[in-house]
Amino acid sequence: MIDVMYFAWVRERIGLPREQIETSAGTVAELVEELKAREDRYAAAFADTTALRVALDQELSDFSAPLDGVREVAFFPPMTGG
Amino acid sequence: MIDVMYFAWVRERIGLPREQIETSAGTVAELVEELKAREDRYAAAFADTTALRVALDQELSDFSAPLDGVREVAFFPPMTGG
Amino acid sequence: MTVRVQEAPFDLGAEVSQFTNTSHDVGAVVTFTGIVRDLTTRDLAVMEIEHYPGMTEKALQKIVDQANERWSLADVLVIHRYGKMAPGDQIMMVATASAHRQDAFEAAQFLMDYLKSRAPFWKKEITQDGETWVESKAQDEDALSRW
Amino acid sequence: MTVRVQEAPFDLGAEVSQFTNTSHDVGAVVTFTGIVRDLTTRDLAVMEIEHYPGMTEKALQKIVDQANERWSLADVLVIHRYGKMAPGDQIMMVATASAHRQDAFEAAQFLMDYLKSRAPFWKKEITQDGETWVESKAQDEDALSRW
Repeated sequence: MIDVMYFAWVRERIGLPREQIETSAGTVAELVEELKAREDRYAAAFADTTALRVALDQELSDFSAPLDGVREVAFFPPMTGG
Repeated sequence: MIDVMYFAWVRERIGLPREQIETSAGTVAELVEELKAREDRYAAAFADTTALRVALDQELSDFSAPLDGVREVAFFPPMTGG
Repeated sequence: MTVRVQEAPFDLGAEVSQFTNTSHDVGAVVTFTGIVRDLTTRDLAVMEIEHYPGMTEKALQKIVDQANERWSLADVLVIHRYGKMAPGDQIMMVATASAHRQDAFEAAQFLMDYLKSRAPFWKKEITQDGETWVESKAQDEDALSRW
Repeated sequence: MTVRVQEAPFDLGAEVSQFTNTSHDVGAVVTFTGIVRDLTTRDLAVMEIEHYPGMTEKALQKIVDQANERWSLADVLVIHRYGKMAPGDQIMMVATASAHRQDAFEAAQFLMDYLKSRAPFWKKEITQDGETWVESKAQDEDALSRW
């Protein structure tokens, strides 16, 4: 089980802020493919992953990163703080 | 008649903050020579003019500048504001 | 060195005076304050800021640690708000204290450049016409390359 | 655009909040505050600042005008004190307000660089051992060449 979190318009498109997912995906990209196959709202949110960022256990990472030992994955658009 | 002002250690060496001087000096440098010839305290204050700055009518200027029409000359060390 | 993520407003003057009271050999303090812009061409009613609790604090602390490694700083303060704000409201501030001005200025700019693109905050503008997520700017990402 | 030369202390927070209240389209405010350093290696009792009334205001206004020509600024504030100050006291401040942070940061640095070498202030340090006029630094003059 892995905690998956969504922020900003990713959260709005998917319609929930976090969920627990049972997955055998080896990488972030594989997890994204699994999610996209689930429902249209996931496919819409992940349509263009170049517009997205991913954090693994609260550290910025990238879509090719392995998920071994990761407990929390978060997807969100580029950050706009400051 | 011209107003001559002294600031910081120039003022302290000469011993007064301002005075009115009757001069026929054509430039700042000539005025400085006149002042140095007056008394030791002026000679001490103006010993090294590269360590000094001059303002004519409250605008930074230089020692070769003419004094035509100038009403106020000020001598002081390099500024240390901020 | 302090990082705070909060919903409540902050008082710049009070923050800075507390900040400098506890530091020694401080000759220079630089602050940056980010404010919700009042763009008269649109009717911005509310700016809403979302963040990623947990990651936000870690990301800000990491940026502060990097600034401390690169510049000689007596103290650093970062406060970033989340939630709803109105035009003119203060969104965030950084303050840097150092012996000499160059360290304080450069560190404050570094903190802002990194905070813009590396701290997990997202801004949404809510106007009479609807809601829009603020898009990141390529120039904000480019700004990182100078450090 | 405000320039003030005064003996009295100032309140950074109050100055900045008044400042941003009267400006429009402000997204960024940068402040610099200069503080009398508390150098523990010497017993600095008093810092005394002398200035050239009349020229000071003109010189500061000229620097502010130059900043306004070079950057897009919603507002600029410069306050510089004279007279006697103790370690930890605030000597001076500049504040710049702009739509975007780069203008505010660069203009504040420009103002400080020019103010250091072009505004007629002189600092004297008074310690138990006597009085010393602070010498200008070659690096302060050199800082002007980047603008």
